Amino acid sequence: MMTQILTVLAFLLMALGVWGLMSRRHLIRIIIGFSLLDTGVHLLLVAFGYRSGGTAPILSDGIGVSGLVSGAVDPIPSALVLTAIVIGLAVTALMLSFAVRMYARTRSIYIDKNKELKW
Amino acid sequence: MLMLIGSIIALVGSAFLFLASLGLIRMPDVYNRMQAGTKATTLGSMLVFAGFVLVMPQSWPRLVLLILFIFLTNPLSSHALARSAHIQGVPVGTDRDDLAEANAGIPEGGAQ
Amino acid sequence: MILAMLITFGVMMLVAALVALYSRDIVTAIVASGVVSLLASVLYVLFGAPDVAMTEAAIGSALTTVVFLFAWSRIRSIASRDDSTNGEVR
Amino acid sequence: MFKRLFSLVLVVALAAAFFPLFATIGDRGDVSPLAESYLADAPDALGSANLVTSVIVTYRGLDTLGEVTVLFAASAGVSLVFSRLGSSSDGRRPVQNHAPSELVVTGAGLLLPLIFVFGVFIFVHGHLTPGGGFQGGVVIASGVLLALLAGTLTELSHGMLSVLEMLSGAGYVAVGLLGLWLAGGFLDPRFLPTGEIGSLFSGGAIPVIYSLVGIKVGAELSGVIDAMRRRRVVE
Repeated sequence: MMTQILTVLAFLLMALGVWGLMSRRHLIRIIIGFSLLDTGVHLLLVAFGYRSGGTAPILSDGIGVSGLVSGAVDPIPSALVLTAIVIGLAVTALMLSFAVRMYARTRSIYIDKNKELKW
Repeated sequence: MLMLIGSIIALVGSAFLFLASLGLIRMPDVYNRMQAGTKATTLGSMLVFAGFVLVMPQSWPRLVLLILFIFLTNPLSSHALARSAHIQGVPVGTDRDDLAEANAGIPEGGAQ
Repeated sequence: MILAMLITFGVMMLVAALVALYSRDIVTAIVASGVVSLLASVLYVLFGAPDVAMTEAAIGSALTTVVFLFAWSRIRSIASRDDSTNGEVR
Repeated sequence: MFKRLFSLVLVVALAAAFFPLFATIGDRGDVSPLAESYLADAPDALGSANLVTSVIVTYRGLDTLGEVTVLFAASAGVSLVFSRLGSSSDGRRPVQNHAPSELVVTGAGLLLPLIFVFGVFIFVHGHLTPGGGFQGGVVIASGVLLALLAGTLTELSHGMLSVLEMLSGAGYVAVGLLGLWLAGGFLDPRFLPTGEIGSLFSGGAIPVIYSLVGIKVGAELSGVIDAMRRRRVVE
């Protein structure tokens, strides 16, 4: 049940992100849509790694190795998502810097006013 | 016994947190809300952590550090937020505006 | 209990995402997208990934918001440097 | 109008692509066989309590190396894009400038050492508790941001940043090569004693690698923040 709800939530966030990416015209909002899409994908990956009632994959005194094998969540999606979040920040910063540059050049923040690359 | 006292302290702290959230809704302007959301949450979360110290005595150093951190950061960040809101020109809902009066005496650009 | 928390936070996330896409003011939108990340970090804790939650809370809701605000303030400073107001920002 | 319709179609297509997922995914009681073998073997083999750290640093270590490189490329790109922008038209009219108040300056002076110590704590304890190089690096970058905002640090030395980054990146590769030479393979941390699970000096070279990652990430993100920050115009 929990996994399904998180999957649906992740899908809705991704859909909102794609919708924002496609339908908004303000550059900053487009980048916000991209970061929503990012968050949705991360939630989806975490949902794949979940097992019902799972604990964090960290060995402590209470849980031995056998407890980990029988009750901990999958550590691989966590690791992938962790690196993906950091990359997401770097990509967002790069996109924002291009947005600032584009504004400095075309003096318009709306993407449909920029006709340079239009076909 | 220690557990009971700790729980009561944590409960009082959460009551303060509740009052803070109530103030966040009910207060008239930005500065009043910010004050409600800072003073009451600082005391509230410090009380909650103090209660946790009594409930879980073995992890007291971390909790004391947390209390210290909240004590340092919460008023500071709220001060910076309120000041920048004032600089940005968010209207003050009450009659008095002491910061504007204090800045009025200082020539432009020298305002600290 | 956990299910109720999950649903509450999920609905809050969706509302914040809608605010981020449709609010009038850009700063509101930026803060709302930070709120989405913050709520996502709570969900990561519920789903047994505290490492990811820490990263998301530190990066997604703090540094990303700051980077967005820096970029927006630069755009506004470019706009205010223009003498005429043909540089449109809203 | 056409564009709106097209985006709607795209979202619907996304939903259609997702539909099999909704139908098949459910609550599972088990994890994949690979994860199960990690969960069973990793604590004894590596001596690190946090399995996410083991996966990031060891099993997917090459991935992390590439990822840090991508971060470096993005950081360099941001600096490059802004380096042209800053000097071309700045300084015509000074931006109205409010110095940080005395409370902020004093409080930042008190808090900054604590924040940096906290960041170092997070990445040194990455193999024992949640946290690690990425989180610690981000905390350090936030400390740098606070220092920049409070005026404790007016100019970030880019030479120092690049030296830090270069040294930590080279150290990362060097530790990986040491693993290749002394232990099982590239980035194998077992050339140092694995120690006892739960103590600070355990996990072989995992704390070393993660500290290097932390320093590198901290330097890179500080560079990004410093490049994106609007320069205060000084007359």
